[in-house]
Amino acid sequence: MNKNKNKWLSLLCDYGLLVVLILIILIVSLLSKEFMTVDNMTNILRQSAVIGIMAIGVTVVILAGHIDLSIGSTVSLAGVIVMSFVNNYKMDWTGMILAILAGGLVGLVNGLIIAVINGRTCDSFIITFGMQTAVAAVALIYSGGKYMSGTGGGVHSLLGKGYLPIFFFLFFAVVLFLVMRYTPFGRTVYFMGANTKAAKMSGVNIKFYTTMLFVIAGVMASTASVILSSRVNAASPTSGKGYELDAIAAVVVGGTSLTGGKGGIFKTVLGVVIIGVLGNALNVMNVTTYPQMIIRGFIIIIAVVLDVSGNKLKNSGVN
Amino acid sequence: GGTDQTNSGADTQKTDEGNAQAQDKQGDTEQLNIFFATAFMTVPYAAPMNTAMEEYAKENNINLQMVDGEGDSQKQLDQIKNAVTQGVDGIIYWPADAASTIPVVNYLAECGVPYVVLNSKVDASVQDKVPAYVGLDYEMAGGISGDLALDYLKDGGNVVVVEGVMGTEAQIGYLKGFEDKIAQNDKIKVLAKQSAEWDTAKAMKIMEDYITTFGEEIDLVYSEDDGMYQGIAAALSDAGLSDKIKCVCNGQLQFVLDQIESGVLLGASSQDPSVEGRTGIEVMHKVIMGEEVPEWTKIDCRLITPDNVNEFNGW
Amino acid sequence: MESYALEMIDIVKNFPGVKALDNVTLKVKKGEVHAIIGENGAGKSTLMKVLNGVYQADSGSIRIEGQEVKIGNINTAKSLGISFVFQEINLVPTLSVVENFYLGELLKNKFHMIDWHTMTRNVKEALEKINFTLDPKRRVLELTVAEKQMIEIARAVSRNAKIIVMDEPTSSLSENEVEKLFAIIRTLREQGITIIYISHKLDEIFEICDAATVIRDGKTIETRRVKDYTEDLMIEQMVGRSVTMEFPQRTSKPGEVIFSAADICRKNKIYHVDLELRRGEVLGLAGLVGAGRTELCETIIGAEKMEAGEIRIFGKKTKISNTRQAKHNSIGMVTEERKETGLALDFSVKQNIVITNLPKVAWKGIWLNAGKEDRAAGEYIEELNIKTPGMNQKTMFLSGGNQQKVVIAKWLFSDVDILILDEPTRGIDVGAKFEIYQLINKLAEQGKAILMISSEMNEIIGMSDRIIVMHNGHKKGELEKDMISAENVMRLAVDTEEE
Amino acid sequence: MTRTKEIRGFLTKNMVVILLLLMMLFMTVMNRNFLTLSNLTNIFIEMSTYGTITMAMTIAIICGEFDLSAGATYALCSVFFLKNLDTMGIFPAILVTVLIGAAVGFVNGFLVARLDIPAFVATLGSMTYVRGIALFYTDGQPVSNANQAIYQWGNGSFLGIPNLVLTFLLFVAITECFLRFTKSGREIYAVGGSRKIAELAGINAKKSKLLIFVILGIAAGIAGVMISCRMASGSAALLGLNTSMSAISAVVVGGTSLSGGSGSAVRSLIGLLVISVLFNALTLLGIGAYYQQLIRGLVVIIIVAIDVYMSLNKKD
Ligand SMILES: Nc1ncnc2c1ncn2[C@@H]1O[C@H](COP(=O)(O)OP(=O)(O)OP(=O)(O)O)[C@@H](O)[C@H]1O
Ligand SMILES: Nc1ncnc2c1ncn2[C@@H]1O[C@H](COP(=O)(O)OP(=O)(O)OP(=O)(O)O)[C@@H](O)[C@H]1O
Ligand SMILES: [Mg+2]
Ligand SMILES: [Mg+2]
Repeated sequence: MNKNKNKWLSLLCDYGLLVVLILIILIVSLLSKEFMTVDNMTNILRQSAVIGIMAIGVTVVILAGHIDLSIGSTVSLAGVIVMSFVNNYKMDWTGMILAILAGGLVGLVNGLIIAVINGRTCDSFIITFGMQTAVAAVALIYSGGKYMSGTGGGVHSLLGKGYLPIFFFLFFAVVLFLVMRYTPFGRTVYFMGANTKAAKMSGVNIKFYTTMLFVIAGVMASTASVILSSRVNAASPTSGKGYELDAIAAVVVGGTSLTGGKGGIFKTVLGVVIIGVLGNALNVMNVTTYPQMIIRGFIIIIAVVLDVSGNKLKNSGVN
Repeated sequence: GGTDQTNSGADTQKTDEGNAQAQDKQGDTEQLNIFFATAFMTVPYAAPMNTAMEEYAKENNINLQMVDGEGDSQKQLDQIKNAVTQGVDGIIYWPADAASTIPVVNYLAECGVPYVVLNSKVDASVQDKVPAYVGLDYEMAGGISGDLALDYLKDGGNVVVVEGVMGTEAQIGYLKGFEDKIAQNDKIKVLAKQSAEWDTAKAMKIMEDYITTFGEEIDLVYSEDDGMYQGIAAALSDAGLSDKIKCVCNGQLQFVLDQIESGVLLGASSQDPSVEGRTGIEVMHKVIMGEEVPEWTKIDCRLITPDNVNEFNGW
Repeated sequence: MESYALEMIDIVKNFPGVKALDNVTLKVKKGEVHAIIGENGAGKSTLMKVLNGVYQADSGSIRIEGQEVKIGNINTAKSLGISFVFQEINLVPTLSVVENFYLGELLKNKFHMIDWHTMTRNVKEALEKINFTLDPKRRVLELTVAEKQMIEIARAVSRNAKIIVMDEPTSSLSENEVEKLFAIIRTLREQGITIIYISHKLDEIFEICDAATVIRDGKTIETRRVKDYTEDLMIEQMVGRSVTMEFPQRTSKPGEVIFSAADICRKNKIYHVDLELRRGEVLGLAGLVGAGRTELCETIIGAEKMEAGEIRIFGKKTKISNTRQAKHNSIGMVTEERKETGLALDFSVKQNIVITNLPKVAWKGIWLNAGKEDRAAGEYIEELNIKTPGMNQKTMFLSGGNQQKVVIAKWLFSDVDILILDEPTRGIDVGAKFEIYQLINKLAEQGKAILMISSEMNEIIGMSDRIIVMHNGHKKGELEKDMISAENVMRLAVDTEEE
Repeated sequence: MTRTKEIRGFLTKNMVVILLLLMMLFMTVMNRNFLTLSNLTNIFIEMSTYGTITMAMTIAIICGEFDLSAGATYALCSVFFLKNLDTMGIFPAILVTVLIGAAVGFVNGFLVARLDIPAFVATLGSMTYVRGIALFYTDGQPVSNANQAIYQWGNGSFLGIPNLVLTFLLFVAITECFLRFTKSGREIYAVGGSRKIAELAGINAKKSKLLIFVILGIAAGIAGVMISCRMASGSAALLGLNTSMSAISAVVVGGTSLSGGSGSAVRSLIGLLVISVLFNALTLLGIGAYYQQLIRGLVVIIIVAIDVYMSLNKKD
């Protein structure tokens, strides 16, 4: 009996968010008939794809206990790179590859700095903040500060169309989910997050792993940027401003702990969808901008309060 | 007031004579120092503006220094104070928001360095201290778009609005001008207004959600600027509604011109950042040279239609 | 009727799934040194945490000098005149010695501001009183473990407490400092102060304690005067069975040299150390605390930067610049602080065991296989006799000894040939110790080469085939089997001449 | 041997101060306008508002926490003050404004201290909702107030020192004394150094955590009043967008680690000066905005990287 109760409790704590999501969807469907349509559901997923791809990338970093604040600027930089190639030279592939590589490079620099100075997890916060400023500047310098509209027509302009953003989001989510859950690499990242020193003494090459994690986050961010610029058919050197906080908010709402070692890609996908559904629901119900901000702020807090107290309950309840 | 003068991209040459005079006056050796305190240097709109200013400065042997106020009015005040300390000949001031201009204008009036306000007006309480303002009449621009809407929706219809950052002079003016016009036809109804904060991606999301909520009930979208229109256009074309739901907007981004030309976009009110920048520094130059300038030099704003689209330079 | 300084009667404390204390009764007479002994996880620390208000007992009562008291938090305990030296070091690393001394009860002057002057003076005096010199303004993070432990002791003593609880105070002290501690304890006893002394080192109990209470599985077994105890009886009561031989015999003979290090240097820490390690042998690394043994081993496995030196493994010159390379070259190290550097406490026993060699439980080395993981973990849990409710239990809920076994299991699983064990039995009860000794022998017999650091003289003498003694980062000498004796080791360890 | 070691130790310990002096020396040589009273005063005036928040942030970082919502609170307090100044009267308005700041801080503190929510998340959430409230309250419009009394105070000076700078310096002094000489201050160090150990020593860590967030809220409130007095206006949309991160970087550049347990108000003041002098210098040297931003980012990275590298690897 007691054992059963514990099992339910632990299930509820693990999937409580799913329940919350379903509840939100039910309530909003009752309030608005436009909400619960296939079109709108795909609409939500499509809107969430960009932040979603960034969020799953940064989840990997967060699982290891670090954080990456530079991904927003990476979006800006990759956006202007791909757009400049698409527009000026009609070289979609080159542009996309270079943009994604640029994201990887930003991640590499982040990772190398943190690895070389043996940065603790709190140091990544300020180092990547410095990177955020610097990379945003690079995007401005590269683009001359200019807005770039796409002329369309090439491969690049197709990526953001139809179901493709959703496909990319789910594809990367599934791949990273499998990597994090079923490969030695993923397990090692979790171990690093749970106890970095122990991981080091167990023969994990911390410097290598740290670098790799930031590269993953950077590549995911620039990939998101390629899709974003295709979707809106434009890029500006400030287009990713503030996106890092949206992505991180999605990660924590999903229930991945910022201290590392706990959480996962699936949770992040849930977090992304919850935030997406909420934003859409508020728009569909015609709630104006400022009340929306207030509600969004509280949602982040409430989700994490529920998650943290759920975990406490679980930890005291597990045998 | 009555001294308004209009300046447009087409006729910038006519002031070249004035420039020549100014150069004579200052001689070849002495360089003028002009300081440009921008509200936001990193927004895309600022880039062509800066370029145009720099070009003018080069042509006229002016040393132009530009700083980024990052939207922080206090920072702007300090930057301007620093500039005065350095001893510049003139200051071009693009205020972050109207209300915060009071101490800046007070300070500028006191220290005696000639200055010009650019792009956004100052607070009404200090308006009379400002010697020269260069900027668009946003209300008029909104009105131009409003006229277009009025024309398109003769039989009435539903409008949705995508707004810029709330509280900025542009947002207030663009909205008022537009709403005043469409109020003339009481069969036109505004279904919803949301702010996308001048951001393309946000505008796209809002448009998608409008489509979800209202679907083909929408007859017309009003986008307060051209960058946001880009996102709206993407959303409409994704939904296959480009033909059914039409748009009007303000601004002359190259994309907007292309869309007008191809008939997707009904039309737009023009706003050229290069002209704005060039006019700004030109007026500043005149003020330094002691020439008469109007209180408000209005930046040319006309309706762009498929017929006249070739007259405009996109940015 | 005798007067008791402290009575804890029928204390019960349940943790979810664990009955940590099951009607424990402890009666301590005034002015005596009272030992509490028991296996790892017996509940000693938990009992003391109930006394100090960190945990609330589920039932039972506490009396101090006959008065029934309720201890809701640590401040109540303090005001009742009880002070503690905890099992773990409890000093804030970023703060100075002075501040740590007065942590939570800083002195204020008449302006209600912190009185740094008086505090510094007092701390100096308190340290002098226990014959320990140290600049009280130094930050704790610059100090060695032993220095920190001495500060904790000085702090507890200086509080004018009626009862002082010491939970394994000597686990990181050298003989010299242990002597100092014992001198202090004797003085305190003369002053009528009651001391509760928890230790796994039975010889210390016989040397310093008047009475002892044995706890097993959260229950009180017996309290006796120490003079009425024999070591065997104590051990029997602790483990619930009789343990006869302290150091099990090894049958194998050392084979060929598989690891050699020459001229190892690390900046300001290690100077020109040579060592050789043979297949099937246990090489002891002895020295006082802070002699640089841990540092040497960390340098060998690439966790710290090696300045100069050459390492040969199986005769081949090998460069090791990080711990991954060490593992790939068949070297593993069981670290001395299992909670800090050995385990991810949030991970399950299973996950901790397989972490060193994930490809081994993965399909083609890239896809983790749950079945293989379970089998591997199950095997080691059984082989090492790890007491856990299941392989999916989080390691944070295991007792110290069992945690240690998990760390060893982890390295056995990685199939390394060269195993460094840093204080493998620190803070572990006799029963578990014996099992670990047997395990070490088994590994040696399987042909592994073992380098064992230990600060316990008996252990290092009893287990080693050869002993290297270090002092201040230098290798002071090497003792072959026939030369091994406590005197020889001690002589080299304390030797301060030349260098 | 020990001599060089000592020198090295001195250099690493005072890296930022030396950097500051070098920068000032360089600028004095390069630009005649740098070392003028008015320029230096300007540097201090600009620093004074977000510097006040930086002092509170120092306390928070010593305690091992930080606050992303300070900028939003700053904006909320500014617009509230300006809107209610006329109806409430100056001093009641100041009091209520600071209380609002404290209330926001209290909510943050409650989330972090009582509910164990990581500060990053709690303050990320409040950053969003507090700005939402500020925007909602003003309908997004900038607010101005023509009250001459506050305007004169905000732009006036006492003995040649601007009132805002005096207020700020007072705040620095109070922070330093609080941290050094009061029990609550020392407890904050202990909790930041190790929460568990501090609690074992009978320190109420939850109280400390709550306190630091309330202090942060109060500081944001005071800064909001200060900026309102200086600018006679405020904007819920634009004010304090970068304030929190600027404050955190100033503290870290001053040499205080985000891991908590050490740091001081004076160090943060030096950090603030380094950043402000750098900004000032870049502008005086006529470096373009984009490159300025690049340099700023790189400087934060380099200073922090060196600092961390030295402190984590200085064992020898
Ligand atoms: N917070 C806790 N939650 C769950 N179980 C706990 C907790 N603290 C201790 N235990 C369990 O209670 C039992 C007693 O632990 P305790 O630390 O008191 O042992 P000990 O006698 O001090 O052992 P050692 O000699 O290893 O220090 C152990 O089984 C331990 O796993
Ligand atoms: N003479 C000394 N004076 C002060 N500190 C020293 C001295 N010798 C070594 N230390 C320091 O003591 C610490 C402990 O060194 P190390 O861990 O290598 O010693 P150990 O022999 O392994 O002892 P332990 O029994 O603690 O494991 C190191 O930080 C080292 O720098
Ligand atoms: Mg214990
Ligand atoms: Mg050691």
